[in-house]
Amino acid sequence: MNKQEHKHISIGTCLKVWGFIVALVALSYVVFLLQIEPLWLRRVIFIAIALLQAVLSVTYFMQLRAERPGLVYAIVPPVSLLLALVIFGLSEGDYVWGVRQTHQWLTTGKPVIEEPDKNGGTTNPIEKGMQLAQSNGCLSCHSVTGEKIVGPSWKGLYGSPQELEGGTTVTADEAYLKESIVNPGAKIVKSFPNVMPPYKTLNEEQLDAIIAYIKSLSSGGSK
Amino acid sequence: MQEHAAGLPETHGHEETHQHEPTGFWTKYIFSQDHKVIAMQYTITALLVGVVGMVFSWLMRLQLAFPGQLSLIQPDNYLQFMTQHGMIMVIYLLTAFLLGGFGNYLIPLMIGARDMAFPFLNMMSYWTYFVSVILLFAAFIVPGGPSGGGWTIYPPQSILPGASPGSEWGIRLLLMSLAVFVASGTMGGLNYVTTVLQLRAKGMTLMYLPLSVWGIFVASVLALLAFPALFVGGVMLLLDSLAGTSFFIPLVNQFGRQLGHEGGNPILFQHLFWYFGHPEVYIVILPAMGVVSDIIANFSRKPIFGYKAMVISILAIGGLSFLVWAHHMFVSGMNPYFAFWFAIATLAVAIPSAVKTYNWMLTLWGGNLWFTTPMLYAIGFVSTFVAGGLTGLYLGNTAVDVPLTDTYFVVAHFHLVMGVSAILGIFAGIYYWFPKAIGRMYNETLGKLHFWVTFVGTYAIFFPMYWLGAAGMPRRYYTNEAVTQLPPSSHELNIFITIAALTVGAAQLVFAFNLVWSIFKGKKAEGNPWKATSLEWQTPQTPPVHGNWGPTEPVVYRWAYDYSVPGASQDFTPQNVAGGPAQKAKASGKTKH
Amino acid sequence: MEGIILAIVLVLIVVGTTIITFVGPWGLPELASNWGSIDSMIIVTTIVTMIAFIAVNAVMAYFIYRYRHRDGRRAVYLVNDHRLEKILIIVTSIGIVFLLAPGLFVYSSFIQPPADALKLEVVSQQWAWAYRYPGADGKLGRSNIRFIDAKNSLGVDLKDPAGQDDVAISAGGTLHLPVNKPVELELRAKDVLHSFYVPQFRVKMDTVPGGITRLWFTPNKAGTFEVLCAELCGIGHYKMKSSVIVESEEEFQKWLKQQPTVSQTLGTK
Amino acid sequence: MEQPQQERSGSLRRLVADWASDRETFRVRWSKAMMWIFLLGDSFVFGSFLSAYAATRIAATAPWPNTGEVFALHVGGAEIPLLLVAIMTLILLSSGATMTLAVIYGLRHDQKRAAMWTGLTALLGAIFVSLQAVEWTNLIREGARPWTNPWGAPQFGANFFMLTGFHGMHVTIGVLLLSIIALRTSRGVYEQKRDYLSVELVGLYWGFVDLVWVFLFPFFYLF
Repeated sequence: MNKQEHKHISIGTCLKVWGFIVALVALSYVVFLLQIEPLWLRRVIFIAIALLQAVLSVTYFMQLRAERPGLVYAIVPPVSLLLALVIFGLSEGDYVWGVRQTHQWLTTGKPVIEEPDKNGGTTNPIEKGMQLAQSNGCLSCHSVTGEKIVGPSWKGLYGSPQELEGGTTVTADEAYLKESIVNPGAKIVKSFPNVMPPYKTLNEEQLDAIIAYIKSLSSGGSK
Repeated sequence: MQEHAAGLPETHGHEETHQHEPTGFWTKYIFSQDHKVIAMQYTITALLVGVVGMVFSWLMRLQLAFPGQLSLIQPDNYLQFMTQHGMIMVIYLLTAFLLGGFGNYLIPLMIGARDMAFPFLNMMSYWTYFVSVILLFAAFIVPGGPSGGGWTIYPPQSILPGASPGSEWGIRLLLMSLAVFVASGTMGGLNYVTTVLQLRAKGMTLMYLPLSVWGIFVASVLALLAFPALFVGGVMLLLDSLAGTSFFIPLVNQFGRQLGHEGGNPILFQHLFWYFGHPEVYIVILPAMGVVSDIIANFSRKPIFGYKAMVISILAIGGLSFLVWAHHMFVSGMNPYFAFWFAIATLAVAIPSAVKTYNWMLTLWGGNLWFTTPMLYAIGFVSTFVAGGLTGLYLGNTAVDVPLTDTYFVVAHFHLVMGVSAILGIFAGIYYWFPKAIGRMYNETLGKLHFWVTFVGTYAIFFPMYWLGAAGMPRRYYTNEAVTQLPPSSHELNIFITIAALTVGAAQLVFAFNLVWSIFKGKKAEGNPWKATSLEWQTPQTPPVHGNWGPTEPVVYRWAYDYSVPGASQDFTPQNVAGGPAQKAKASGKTKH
Repeated sequence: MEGIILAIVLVLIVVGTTIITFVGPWGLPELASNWGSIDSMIIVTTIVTMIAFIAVNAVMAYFIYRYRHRDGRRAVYLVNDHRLEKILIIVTSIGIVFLLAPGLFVYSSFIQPPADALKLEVVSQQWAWAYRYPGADGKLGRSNIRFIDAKNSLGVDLKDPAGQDDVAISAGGTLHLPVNKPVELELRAKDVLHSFYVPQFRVKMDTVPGGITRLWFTPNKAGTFEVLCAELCGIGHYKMKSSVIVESEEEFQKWLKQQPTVSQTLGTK
Repeated sequence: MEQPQQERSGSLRRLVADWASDRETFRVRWSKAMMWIFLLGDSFVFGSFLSAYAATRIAATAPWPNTGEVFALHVGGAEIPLLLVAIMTLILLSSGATMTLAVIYGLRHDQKRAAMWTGLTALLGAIFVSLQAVEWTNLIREGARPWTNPWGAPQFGANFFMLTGFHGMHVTIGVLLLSIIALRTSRGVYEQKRDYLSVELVGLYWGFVDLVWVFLFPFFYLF
């Protein structure tokens, strides 16, 4: 009992450490205010101060020095290794940054060209619909050949009866197609997954164009 | 007590476990703080969850064998089954069972404690786990269903609407469930680690511990240090999904629409995930290794060969597990030069693993092998562990990993080395400790039937997947008919695998029946049916009652492996027996006979 | 009795799997690129691991048979054998170094594309592959996700003169490659992770949105191969396929000339 | 095992003695051992957070905001960079010292002083959390959100809210614990048991909360 108590810090030490830590906080703030150059030196100072504060805090405030070495050596090494983890995070982030710099695939800033005509300049609604279907990724899931990809194929879709989940049947007319683009979850065709995202950004004219394109893929459509 | 260093506070002691035995039904079976009851709760919950995971694997296998003939299984369902199967098996079954079930039951009994250090925390750990299971299954009733993003839930795919099923509420619930599971695992892990370090019986040094305790102990430490990374990755992914932050999602253009994210890095999630994910593999396999070591030693009637090497191997595997995570990411697009280090560290893990395998085999050498069901399972474990572990030499070696990763080769590798092996270890443990935990014997014939079908069946399921993977069949494909360059016979191989999987599944009915029947109708078991040395077999009552040890706590005089000591009257000398021929040699620190 | 059965089963498993591994119809598809070194690594690793697999199971089967329970016999009290342990550790370490060292050499050539490689771009999206060739000047123009629209589906920066003569093969198209010429692919992703994988070329690499990954190989057999996506990318993952046609240099150039350039399709100059 | 003798010999011998002993490895109270192990695990949470922060910050495609300007405080017409944060740091690190005093008095069974210093620590913690709330409000008012901010990379806001939010949560929990324990100390609960373990435990936790801030302050604000 005595031995353990003996090793706990005294009030005097505690106050001294307190003063020292306050001075360190003030020092790091002053270094920040003065914006000491170069940047790396400033950062080294910050890290050195932080480590010093951490050591003081663990040793005196958390009183690790009063504990037995068995505990000290179980706690300190793994925690110190966390710094290596942060350094790993930095180096991996730096690699990604380097890739982005050399390729500018994703650099920020406004497009350097004028916003192009979203309709691609054409006035033929079927052709416009085809472009929209391509650019909006519709054709990733809806084939135009009759093949089943993820969603129902558009070939022969327009005007055909579609059996829905739950047994009812609906005719794929304009209203149904429009609803299915804007709110795909409303009526799900049987044996297809409910996964299509709602395309609420398309305007009326664009919707009409896409539907015109779908129509053109049916024998009854105008091609 | 008198040997303790001076300076221990006077109030120190084991008073915290000196509680009166609970009497009511609720305190005895539901909100019990007894480690044995909590272990049972963990065991039963994990096994039930595991059944769900197994059913998902059947559905996947049926789809792969008979593509297009089961209209019930659509591509989105398939991905959901796959994701939930992986999550359930790795986390909610294996981790929970091995740490929560075996850990809870074995640690206090094997180290000679009356209970865990913090019984209330232990109870909270189980109920937190229960909540995480509820959250996991809650994903089945939300719109969009559970997540289908793969058990690795890589962003952006797992959280972009329309990419995979359940990418909105399914994944959010899954992440919340994981966070709750991390909380549960932390509570449990703290308990296990503190208990092993602080509550050992008089005379029980760390180097006298049975290897089961070593495995569970190191796994618990790994859990405490690895789960934080999953938690952090999960929180950031949840924020990306819910709050629209861009930790992991860069500027993307999905289905022709530019989404609002900007500047995130998807590979960062993979680092965080595997920083957790690789130690997680060892969290699962280390306890199983420990259990198998104890069972092999017992039924060989021999000390485990090279105990010290076994302990050092466990520690080395545990330590290395934090330095190898990016070997899952050789083709992920991370800095390619990191791969050199990760390949070297990964193949270094092979050395302690090989040491363990050699030591298991050398334990068999010169033994007097007794082929009970647990022993059969333990030997099965060694065989499947080798069959799966050796292919780690392909996948850890960067250049060889490039063509094989993300194919069925990987599926075969990790199923054999950590799925099947861990499950065989679990079965070995269940049969081995059944008499102690229940007080009755299981049916040996049914147990052996269960073993033969399971062991041969798992080889039939997973070994052919190596061939399919080498032939170029990618993982996570809804149907392998999509890969036209595969030889036509690979389809027949898939049907074969499915039949094997269903057979192994059916064999688990035998196991379930055996368990239930034996609990009620099994032959009464004696206290130490296997003539084992470790402490859990020396309890005054079988099954042990609250407080484990009766009025006096056990005192330990020797290690857990004094089988067939020359000159001793029986072929086993329990740890709490003083004197005898071999004790001097042990006490003076010599390990040679 | 169980001991004898278990020994026989272990031996049967080892013999069966070994035979099928070497003579079965399932194995690596025929190599069609320069990565024979990876194939040799796989073969060497297979031989080493198969020896270990057979040895462990056979020795175990023998021990199981030899030391099965007999009444009245007592097991040997063997605690350790440091010499044997050391020998085993050394043998294992040598085996591992033997596998690892050449593997690292192969890997270092895998991440260093040759300078004269034909550079082209692979763009992945859910769930299709698109490609872009550098055109006459041999340089790929800059591109950016922000520039993607209905016609410019690869987001080529039209202000960059290097991009004007690029040849873009939009999603769903076929990749053509000249035979016996090293190719360096710059892999990009528009939306989620994908992975470019051609089993016959033995190489694969993930495509990462917001970054670039690279992959190089020299196709050395003419023919048509299947491009697969090897990284889970959503519901259509298994459908995300494309073809790569490896043909002679002349045929390749002829085909390339027929393709419209970016400035032709987008009408810019 | 003749402990007293080994006690006097070098720390390595004592380390070995700890790990080779029976019964207990650390020779501290169970809950104290658990608290140390918990803090070890928790340090990995913050280590992972800092590592992820390092990776996202350095790879960001937009420039990182100047923290001096973002966190400036208006004092009498002048803008003093980071003043509020510096004050917060001073308060939190000082509370580490007051907590240590509380622990020391607790070990001396000085009930009144232990209660007083614990209460003061809780008060300082509460002030810290309130100042953080002020800082959050200021930032939100100026348009910072987790997904965007007016000054540059969106990862800035995301990391800011996540890191300070998690640390603030720890502080809040600490304040609650401290208040309860201050109350119980002043009522003499621990004096009756002749055991101030709870004060020691919360002292350890509070030291850890300090320690995390020692690193958050330079890495997030000063860098």
